[in-house]
Amino acid sequence: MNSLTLAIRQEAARLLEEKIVDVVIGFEAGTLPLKAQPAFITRKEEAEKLVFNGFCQNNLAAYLTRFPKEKRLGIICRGCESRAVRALVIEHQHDRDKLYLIGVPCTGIIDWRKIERRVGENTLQAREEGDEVIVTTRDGEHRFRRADVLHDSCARCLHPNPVGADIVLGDPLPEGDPERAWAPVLEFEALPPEERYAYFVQETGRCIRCYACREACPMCYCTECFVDHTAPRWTESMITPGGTQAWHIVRAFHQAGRCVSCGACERACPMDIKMTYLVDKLSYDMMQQYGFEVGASDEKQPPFAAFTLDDRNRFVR
Amino acid sequence: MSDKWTPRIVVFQCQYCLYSEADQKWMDTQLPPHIKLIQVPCTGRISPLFVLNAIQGGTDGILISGCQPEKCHYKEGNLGARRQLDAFRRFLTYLGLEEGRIRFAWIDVSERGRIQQELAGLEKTIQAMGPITRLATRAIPVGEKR
Amino acid sequence: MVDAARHPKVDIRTYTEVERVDGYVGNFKVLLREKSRYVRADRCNGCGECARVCPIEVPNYFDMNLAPRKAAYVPMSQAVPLVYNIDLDACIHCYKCVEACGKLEAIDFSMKDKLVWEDVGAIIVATGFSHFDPSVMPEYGYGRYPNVITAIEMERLNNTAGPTAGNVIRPSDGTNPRRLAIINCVGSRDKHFNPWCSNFCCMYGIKNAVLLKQTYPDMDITIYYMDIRTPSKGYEEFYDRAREMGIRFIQGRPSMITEDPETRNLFVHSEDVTLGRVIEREYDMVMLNQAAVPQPDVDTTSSVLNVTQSPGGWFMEYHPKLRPIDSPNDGVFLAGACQGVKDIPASVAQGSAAASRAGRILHSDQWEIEPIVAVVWEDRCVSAQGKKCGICAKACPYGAIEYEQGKAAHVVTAKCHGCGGCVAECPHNAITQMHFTDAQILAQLHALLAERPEEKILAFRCHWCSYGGADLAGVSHFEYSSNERGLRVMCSARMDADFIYEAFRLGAGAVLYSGCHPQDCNYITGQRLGAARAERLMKAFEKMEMTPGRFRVEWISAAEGDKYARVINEMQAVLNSIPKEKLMEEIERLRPEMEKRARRLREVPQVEEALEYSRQLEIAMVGEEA
Amino acid sequence: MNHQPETFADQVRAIPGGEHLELCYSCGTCVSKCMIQQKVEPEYNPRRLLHKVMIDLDQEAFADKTTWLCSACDLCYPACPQQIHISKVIGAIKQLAVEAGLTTYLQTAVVNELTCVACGLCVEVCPYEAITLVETSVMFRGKAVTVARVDPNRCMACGLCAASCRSASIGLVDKFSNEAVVAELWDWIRSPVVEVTA
Repeated sequence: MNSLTLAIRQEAARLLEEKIVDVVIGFEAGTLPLKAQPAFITRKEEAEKLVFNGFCQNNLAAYLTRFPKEKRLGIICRGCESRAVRALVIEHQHDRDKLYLIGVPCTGIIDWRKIERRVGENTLQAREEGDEVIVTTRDGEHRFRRADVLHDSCARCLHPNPVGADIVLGDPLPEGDPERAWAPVLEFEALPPEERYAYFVQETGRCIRCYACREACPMCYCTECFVDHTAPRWTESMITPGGTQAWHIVRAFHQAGRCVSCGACERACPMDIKMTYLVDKLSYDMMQQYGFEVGASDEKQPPFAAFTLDDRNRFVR
Repeated sequence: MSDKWTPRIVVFQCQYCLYSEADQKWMDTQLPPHIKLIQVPCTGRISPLFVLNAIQGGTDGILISGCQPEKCHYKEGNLGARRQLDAFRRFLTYLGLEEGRIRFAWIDVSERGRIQQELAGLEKTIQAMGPITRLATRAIPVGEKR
Repeated sequence: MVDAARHPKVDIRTYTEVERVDGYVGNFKVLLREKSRYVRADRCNGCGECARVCPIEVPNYFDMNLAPRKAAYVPMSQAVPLVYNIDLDACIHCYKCVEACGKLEAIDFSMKDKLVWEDVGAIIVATGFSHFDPSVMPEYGYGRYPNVITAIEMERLNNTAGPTAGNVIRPSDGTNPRRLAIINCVGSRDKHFNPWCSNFCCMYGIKNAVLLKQTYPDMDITIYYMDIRTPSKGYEEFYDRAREMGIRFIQGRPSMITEDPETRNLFVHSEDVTLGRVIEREYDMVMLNQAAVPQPDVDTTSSVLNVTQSPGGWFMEYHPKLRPIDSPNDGVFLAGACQGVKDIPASVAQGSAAASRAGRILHSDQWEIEPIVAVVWEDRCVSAQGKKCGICAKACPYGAIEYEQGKAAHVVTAKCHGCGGCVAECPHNAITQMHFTDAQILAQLHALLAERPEEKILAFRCHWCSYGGADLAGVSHFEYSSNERGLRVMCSARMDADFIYEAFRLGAGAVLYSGCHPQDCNYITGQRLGAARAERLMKAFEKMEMTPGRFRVEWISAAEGDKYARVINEMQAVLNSIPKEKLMEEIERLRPEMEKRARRLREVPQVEEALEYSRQLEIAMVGEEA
Repeated sequence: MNHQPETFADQVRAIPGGEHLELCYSCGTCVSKCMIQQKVEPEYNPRRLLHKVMIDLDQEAFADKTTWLCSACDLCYPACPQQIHISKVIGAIKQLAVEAGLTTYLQTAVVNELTCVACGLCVEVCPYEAITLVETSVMFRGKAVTVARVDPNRCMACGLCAASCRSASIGLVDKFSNEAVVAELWDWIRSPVVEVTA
């Protein structure tokens, strides 16, 4: 039991007791080791269920759009979640004054795939101790350095601290290193085009179009996704190269200037498809071209709404 | 690749594009069959999905022609289009699509013959690149009808 | 020109600039800079040998840069005097010209500019106009499309003495154009550039069209116009003739000219207003009838001559209708387009008129002026005490006041026209106007408001307009309130704020502040001075919460007798609408403030005596009645 | 002179932007600058419309297509030698027409209220401020929902909203609808016009 969990439980209980919110969205212990699961707490007593650790891999902001606007929500917000909430508030998905953000500086999410790749699928128990993750399996105890098993997105996280939270529990963490954050994009960009395309084909080739990435993403909240349209049929709906590629291209493009780089899509993918390199490119572009970073401000509109005459122009002749 | 290969080009043209009368007439009547003219009210109407459909359908080149900045019929539609389509083009380039297959030109009414130049320029670029291979994953066999 | 040069009493100074003008009518001193030509005018016989040997060629300005000239040149072949000139900016100092000149020894590279003072009695300004540069209108493509030319360029092309010996050709390929478009109003009647109508372009365009049609009968000539203006004798008939010759006229201002990059032909895009349809027509050549604009150095000339400018930069005449030839500076006359765009007959007429106006001065020994001039009390002028002021000099529209810190302001009596602006503006009451002294006006004011002032409407009228307006109201038997009391001054500029305060202090029911319409002021900018003051007064009274309408500002011309009567009646209605006790209460409430503001008036010499005199008079009159 | 707005011309002049109406001297520059006139509607003529207003032909002005078709691109404004802001004058006429109960005949953008998630992107990109977010009575997710709504009298049917909408919930109809454009594109792609590489 870490001190953060305790503080979260107390705050959640207080919010529910004082009727500041109707629901607190947080995490509870999962049924499987290495995985916590989202919890929706409506009664003060249930607050005891809440946990917070490195196994909390969902982006809780994704649940914001699933509640009606009248509901007052308390959300446990790490850096990425708080920025997603900001973006969602700008997109009118909830009223900010009906939200209570319980900010938590985040040290990163443990990638269970990285652990299972080393210990096999036989984890019995897992816990964190300081900078270490201790995994108990049938063949004994394994110790990992936290940094080695962090999820890729978390390892290069730029903003671990929540923004615009109503209360912040825990001490602020140092901001991430931009060079590290954008390294994958720049590395990928440096590859010859045919290799880039080959990689894209290879990754999307595994896609089974389950849309788990869509469900996990806080910013994918359309009632009807473009891939589900029939008039017009924007793209092939079956698992064809054309269809899966179009899905991945447009899904990423719809995140331009909105993605908070939480990596929930990748964590959710059952086929372990790499996809953050797609959206990261767009986020990088938005920052480079238009100085836009999602969640950086309470008012700034997404970049596609903020075009100006003085946009940098290398495209139009 | 046979010598006879002719590139397929889609031209998205804004309805109010500042073409001179003669150029517009040329576009409406003289366009060779391998070039398809699709008129939209404004370049701002061009959804990236249109571009993606064209690319995936095996179009070798796309020309988008719109009005000069500050001369847009819809005040600033062309600026919106520039931002969105530029980002989309850069994204496709990132995925391996050759730069230059998508061309965007702002054409002024005083620039007589510019559209022909732009088309010729695009065709030349595409000829150098050859037919589209990457991302053209929805190509339909010759003559197939729905 | 040659005749003028030969006349024993005409002295032509070319290549000479006026640097400074001192003095006043009949007694001007003019500083001239005779620029050095590097050719001695007394020796040059105009043989042109120097130009023949000169190796340097530069564009010929006179030919609109369509042809070259040498560095040794005459501006044009008809130049008077025919003296060559060396363009030192282009000259490479090869001295071939010196050699060619030989024994004449006319060329002298050591020449320097010469400064000469001349005494003159009168000055006629005839500096003409310049041309609008259409390259600032990108839609017409001048400068970008070679076959778009200006009217002056066409003039040179179509001139037998011009660079092509009168052969009109397209600059792009040297062929004769078959289809020509002439576009009127390029840069004129256009608020982006010059709002005025350039007056002669319609006729000028038609003239060029007719000339070209005579030379090239097959040429298809189209004139694009907004309105064709043919107001003088014979002009409309000329327009008729042009139409009979087959010259086409299209009503519609072209919005754009585009060029076929291959043929260099031009497409003129316009609405045909009579058809209500947009038409695009192809031409081989387009001629732009560009606007006439003031000379680029008009500001310098204007300050040297002390002649003000009207909006746009033309020289300002004394009065637009009554004295169109005189400038506000007596003894300086305006002739031709420098005063406003006009065509040749009008320019000639104005030139002759200016000459005879000037002759009037030259032929008289004495110059009479109105005695209403301004006079400075030197002991009261703060400038004499070393303080910085100069307000009077700024207020004077005629530049008649010489101001220098440390010296009392000095009125050049010959220049003063007696508007009284300086008198009203002087914050120290150090200037007065003869026959309109503060004391005199105040005495009138006191007399007018002596009895039941709260019922009176005191009307300040300017001599030229509002007084005439009131006069007209009278002779026309327009009825207006008998409570009106008129007080005449020369100009609204003379209506000192102190008078208004004094009037209200005395308990005047209402005060009218009236003068000429802004553009009609007889003292150039006098009305503007008065209007600015009236605005300040209006604001002050608003702040004091005076009933609106008790102080009124109206610009009434001498022809507006009806307006004068109406304004007075409206003011009377305002007074009627205020209950008497309320009015009295307001007058009492404002009296201390008015007193404070009008106090300075008491410091003016003679005021107290004048008031005392009028009091005596009043007592005597009342006594008589009693 | 302070007379009341009585005539139609007075009413137009009283609306901000309409002041300089009567400065027009019918030179026709605006008409020949106008792309609507050249590309879409030959009847379109701002000069005539202004003149109709000047001589108080209000019904004719309302019936004039010019009133409804001007999209305020302002190509004519910098060209007008009298510096009349023509689109503002036309805007004033349109405003009076709307007050008189008329509506545009343009096929303006429509919102699919079932799929709209009211993200507000269209509100931001719309050059005419024609789109607002409103609560509607369409029952969905158990409650009244917020959706985008288009004011047809402001919308000029440019389609900027359609191109930016992620869920394709707003768009034009008929010729410029998503369906029509995609169908046109694919009809051509499928056609055996030229040899297709594969």
